[in-house]
Amino acid sequence: MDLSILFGWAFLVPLLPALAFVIIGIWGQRLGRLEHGGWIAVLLSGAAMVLGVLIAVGEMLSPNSYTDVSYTWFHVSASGPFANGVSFVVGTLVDPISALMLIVVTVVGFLVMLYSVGYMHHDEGLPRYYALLSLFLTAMLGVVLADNLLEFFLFWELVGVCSYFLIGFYWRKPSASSAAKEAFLVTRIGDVMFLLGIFIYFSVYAMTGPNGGWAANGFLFVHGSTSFIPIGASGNSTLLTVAGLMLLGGAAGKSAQFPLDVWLPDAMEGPTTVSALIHAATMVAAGVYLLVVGSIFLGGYTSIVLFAIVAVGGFTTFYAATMAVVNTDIKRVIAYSTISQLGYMVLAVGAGFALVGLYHLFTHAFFKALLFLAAGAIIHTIVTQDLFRMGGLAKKMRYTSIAFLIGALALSGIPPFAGFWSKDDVLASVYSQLGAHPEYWPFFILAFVTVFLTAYYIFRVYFLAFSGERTRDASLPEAHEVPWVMLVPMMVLAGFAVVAGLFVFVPSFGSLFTGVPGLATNVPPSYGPTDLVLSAISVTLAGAGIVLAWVLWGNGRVYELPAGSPAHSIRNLLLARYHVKAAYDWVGMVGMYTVARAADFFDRFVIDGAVKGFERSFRSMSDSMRRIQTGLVSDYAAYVVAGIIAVFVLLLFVAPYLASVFGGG
Amino acid sequence: MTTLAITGFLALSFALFAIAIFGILTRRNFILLLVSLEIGMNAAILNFVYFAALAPANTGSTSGLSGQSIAVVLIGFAATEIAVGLAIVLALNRSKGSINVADSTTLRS
Amino acid sequence: MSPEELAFLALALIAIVTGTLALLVRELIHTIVWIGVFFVDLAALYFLLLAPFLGVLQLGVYAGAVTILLLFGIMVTRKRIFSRDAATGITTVPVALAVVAFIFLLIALPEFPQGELTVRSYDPSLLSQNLFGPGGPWLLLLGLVMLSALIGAIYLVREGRE
Amino acid sequence: MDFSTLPIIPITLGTLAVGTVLTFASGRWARWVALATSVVFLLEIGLMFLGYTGWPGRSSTLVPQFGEYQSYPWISLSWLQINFTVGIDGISLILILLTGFLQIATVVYTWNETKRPAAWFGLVLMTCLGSFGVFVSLDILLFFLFWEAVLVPMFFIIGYWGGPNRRYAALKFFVYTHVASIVMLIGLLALVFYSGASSFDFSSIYSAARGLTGIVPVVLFLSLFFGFGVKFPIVPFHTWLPDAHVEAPTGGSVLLAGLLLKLGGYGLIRWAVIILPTTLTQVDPILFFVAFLSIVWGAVLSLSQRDLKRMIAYSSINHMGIVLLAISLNSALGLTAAVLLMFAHGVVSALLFMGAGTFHHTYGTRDIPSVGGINSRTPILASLIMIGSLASLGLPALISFPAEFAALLATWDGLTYLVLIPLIGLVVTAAFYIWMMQRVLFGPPKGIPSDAHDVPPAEGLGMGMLAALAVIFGVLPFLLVNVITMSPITGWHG
Repeated sequence: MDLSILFGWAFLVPLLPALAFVIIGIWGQRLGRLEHGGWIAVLLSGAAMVLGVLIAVGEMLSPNSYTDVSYTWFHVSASGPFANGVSFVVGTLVDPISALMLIVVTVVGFLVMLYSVGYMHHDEGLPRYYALLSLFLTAMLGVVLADNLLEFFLFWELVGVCSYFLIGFYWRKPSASSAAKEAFLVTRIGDVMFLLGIFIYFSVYAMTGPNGGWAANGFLFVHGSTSFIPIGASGNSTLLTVAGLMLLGGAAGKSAQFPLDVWLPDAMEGPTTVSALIHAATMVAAGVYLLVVGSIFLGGYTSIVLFAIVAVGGFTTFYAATMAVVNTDIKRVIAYSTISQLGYMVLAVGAGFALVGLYHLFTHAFFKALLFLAAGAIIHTIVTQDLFRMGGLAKKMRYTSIAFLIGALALSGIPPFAGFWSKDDVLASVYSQLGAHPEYWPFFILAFVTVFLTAYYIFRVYFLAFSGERTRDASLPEAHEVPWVMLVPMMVLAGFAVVAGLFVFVPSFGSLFTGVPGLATNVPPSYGPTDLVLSAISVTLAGAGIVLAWVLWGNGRVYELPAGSPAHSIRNLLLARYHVKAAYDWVGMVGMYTVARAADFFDRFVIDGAVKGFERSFRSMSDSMRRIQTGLVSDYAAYVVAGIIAVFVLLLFVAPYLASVFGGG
Repeated sequence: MTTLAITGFLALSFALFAIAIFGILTRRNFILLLVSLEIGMNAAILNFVYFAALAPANTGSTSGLSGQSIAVVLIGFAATEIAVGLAIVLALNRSKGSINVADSTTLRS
Repeated sequence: MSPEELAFLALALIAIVTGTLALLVRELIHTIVWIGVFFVDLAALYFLLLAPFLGVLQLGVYAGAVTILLLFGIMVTRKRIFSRDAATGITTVPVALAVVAFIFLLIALPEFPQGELTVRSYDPSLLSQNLFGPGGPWLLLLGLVMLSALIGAIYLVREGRE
Repeated sequence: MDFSTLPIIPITLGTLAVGTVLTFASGRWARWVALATSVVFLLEIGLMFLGYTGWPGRSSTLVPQFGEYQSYPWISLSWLQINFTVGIDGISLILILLTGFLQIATVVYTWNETKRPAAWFGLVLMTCLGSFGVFVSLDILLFFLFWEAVLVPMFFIIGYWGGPNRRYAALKFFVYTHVASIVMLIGLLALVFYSGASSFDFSSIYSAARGLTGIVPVVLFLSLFFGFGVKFPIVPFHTWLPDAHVEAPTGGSVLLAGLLLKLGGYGLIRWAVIILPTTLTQVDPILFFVAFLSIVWGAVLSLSQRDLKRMIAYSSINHMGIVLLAISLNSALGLTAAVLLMFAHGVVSALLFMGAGTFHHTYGTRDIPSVGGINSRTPILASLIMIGSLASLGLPALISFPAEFAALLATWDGLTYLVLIPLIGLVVTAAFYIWMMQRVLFGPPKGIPSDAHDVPPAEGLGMGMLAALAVIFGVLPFLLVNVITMSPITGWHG
């Protein structure tokens, strides 16, 4: 069966959810019998999933194939430096990594959509929800399939806006609209850096056309061939360094890396399903995917950029995990864990193993979506997110507790769950670079310590929520198992969380990773003696974390810090998120606004004041001129005579004098 | 045939014109202003007649007639001017009770 | 010095003196007397310039009509015919301006043609032809202006107007 | 039928003028006459597109590189020839299209105007007539006549239908733009006489101005820049704009932001940049500085405004700063982006001002902090304001995105790292729009009067048209770009 015939139809994958967006957007309220469009969204995202998976399978069956279909969006004709004009193109590029991402996005997207039908059942504004969720999926699929940086950026922005609306879905809540604003603005900072990066890459790589002008298709990643641009081809490493840093900035914004990470925990204001999608398959994955794409198609990164990526990723991993340790909100803990795990992916890209980062993204998508959906199931039944009011849920929500447990094990990196394979691969990849780059050591250690923290905080959540005999807060509604539309997606995801890490050992699937030329690859993980030792240590650390969590929180226990302990201040610092958010608020709301007010003052009273002063001086001048208007006829006659005499003087004396001075006549 | 000095005629009209200016600038009585205006008009008319006579003899019999024609028209204008001026005098006298221009310094009453 | 030149000098002197006197005398009725003499004097100058038609016109319109009109003006605005004009207002600046204007005009004198002038006479019938003729409808224009002035004057003096 | 033989531009000028006069005269039927005129105008614009000789395969032998070129002798003096010359190229065609769209949108939006409707619709049509004339005139005298003809209706629109402080605003608007016009006129006339052009025609000036050297073209360019720049408006000659917008009625703001600001951009391109391209490269540091100043100043000041209209007005300064920047880059990409951005800004700012107007008479105030959560009462209005804001901050799939992207790419090409200034401007732009949306559209309902109804049908239709345009041209920008690049931009810069 030759599935590669589908590659030319890849544009349908994003178009199917887009169709759902249009249908639901226009006829939403009339689709009451279809759960206000929910089933249409499920149907069309399911179709997209089938097509996406088929395309991915086709890519596996014909390894190392790059199929690009592109159309000119608009073209500016040639002149000056634009020897060929500039073409702004849109198109689809089916290649190994986009095939992989297609699986992640369509599968998780479809499952979340299905889950939503149950989860969102009681909410208002369902047409808006499904329309936006479909558009969100479209945008992410557009990012995945983009064959050039412009299109990438276009859909990237669309992802940002969709997330803005979905995070602010409960827009009546001030906190929700504030969180949406924060998400948009913080990622916008990254977007702008990304934009600058695009320009630099464009001018570096597109200057290959005839006459040294820009190539007409300068934005394309590849065009008509699979040739990649090797780093240094342009010989312009300073520009490339800046460009790489800008790309990192863009990725940090979308993937919530330090210091642009503040928006993600607050993004929990949206529905849990949206969080699942954002954290697993869409928004945050886009940033890592950008870094991967950059290392493949944009000639890789210079060493400065690589170190910056390692530093950002390694630090974020630890930084976010510490904040997860103390938080009492179930969704926030999972959100911090997302930031932390994204740090791992970024770390791998920085270490030079972009595909390992992608591998972790792949496995993480499933177990993180699973964790969110399970958390959503809890919130759905007992309507609270506070861990200290939960407890004993395992008895009442058996399947949910199992699903959450699988997700937690995968996240902690316990073999054979998915997270173990990819996370260990990340650590091994970084470790393999330590010899050449000793400056990576601190970040490697941070990442390693995080393994312990991860296992501890996620099992803290698990024990607080599920273990014990009863719910701590008796006033909560009675917990019960969730309906099948919610359980089925969880079960499917749980299955993936168990086995997704093993997929890479299947040769045809593995070809998605090995089919990318010119990149160091460590996928699937090769288990040499060193790697085994590393794995043993990390599994031990994870196990220690689980044990600690059990000791402190297991079986209905609640651990109280001893009074007067210095740990209190650390805990408060962590709960205050290292005051980074406060600093952002201060800079944004106080600093910028004060500057703006000062500028407004300047504008009103200095610039406009000068205008008004002008006006006033003219008025006083005219007031003084007015006094010669006596109304006496003789005076006017005198002015006329004086004027005539003045003209005589000019003609008879001044003009001849000027003519004699300046010559001519 | 009469022959006369050109400069003298010009000097005469200039002198009359200067007298007219003096009158316009110094008199406050409206009738005196009209008188001054007439003196100035006459100075101008005199110039027209004079320059009509100045036209060279050999350029045909009517070449100087334009000056005299204009003089005729100007005399008519002068008469008109006096008529309107008199009307203004009457109007002023009625509204202000005086024909002293110093008493009427606004266009509206 | 020819008789014509002598006549001119005498007439010019009379014009200047009467013009000045007309503006300087205190009695308004004397002004009318002097200005009448002035107009007659100018008519004589026109005769001297061999423009008898204009001279007659001057006598009729100026010495006759204008003088009478001015007299009317005095009569309807004054209770007594013989009354003095109180406001003379001879101040330095207007006089200086008039003098400066005169000086400038004198300065311009050398710019004009010099020498003697041979005065020609024209047939008055030619003049009347010219008034309607190729130079343009002068009289028509004059008539229009006079008509509009007439309407304006009637408007100004009509009864009941504020 | 070959439409290229039709003297479509004089015909259009004639129908617009007749329509304007009829509108003034038609009393209570004025809005119908105005609507009919707008529809006819749009049809004629369609004919212009059909007959445009610049399309590929249709060889344009008309001088100099203009489609629809007509020239009739107007004033012939021995030393000067003034013609009634009109013509269009891609740049003017796009802006004429904008004029047509904004005209019909404004007429529809203000359908229920009750304060002297005949005069209102007549003035609206007159503004559009003047703008159209500016866009087609290729003769200095004709250009200036139309240029001034726009001021008069706008003066009355602000001064009669405006807010409480309308007299001051109208006078300020008039004085500012008029002073600028005088400087511009002097510059244009000096251009003719210094270059020794044989007529006031664009083509003769264009070819004669090549010979200018030394300080003269620099002074000429700067005077033209000042003259057109006040219309932009450039900082620090911008303070008329917020006052005018705040006091102007909604329809007036729409035309002011949508059309009048474009006149400045168009004039700068047509009469300064194309005619004196080499001079532009001499003085461009000044232009860049002014453009950057306008971008930053407009964005920062928008952030601090409490009045919705004032905020949009300052964001106009920001956007027109980007237009100025793109024009000053003197490249084909920059010019194309500038024209596209002018079109985009025309549509988007008009939409936003309409939204602000509806907001004002629904909620009785334009004060941002005192109203909140309007999405719960008036979701359609909220959505339209949202579309406008998102388009204005450069969201993909809406019209500003391709224009801003191209403009910034051109900036990178010309100025490299200085592109950071407009990029930071983009962040601030996003900040004030998103902040406004958070405060006004979302959150719990606040300050909502009990009788607040959602958008009236006429206003909704007017805004809906513009929103649809923003989406259509945002998804399919090549519809516009192909027309713009059809004009001999490259020929002028080759």
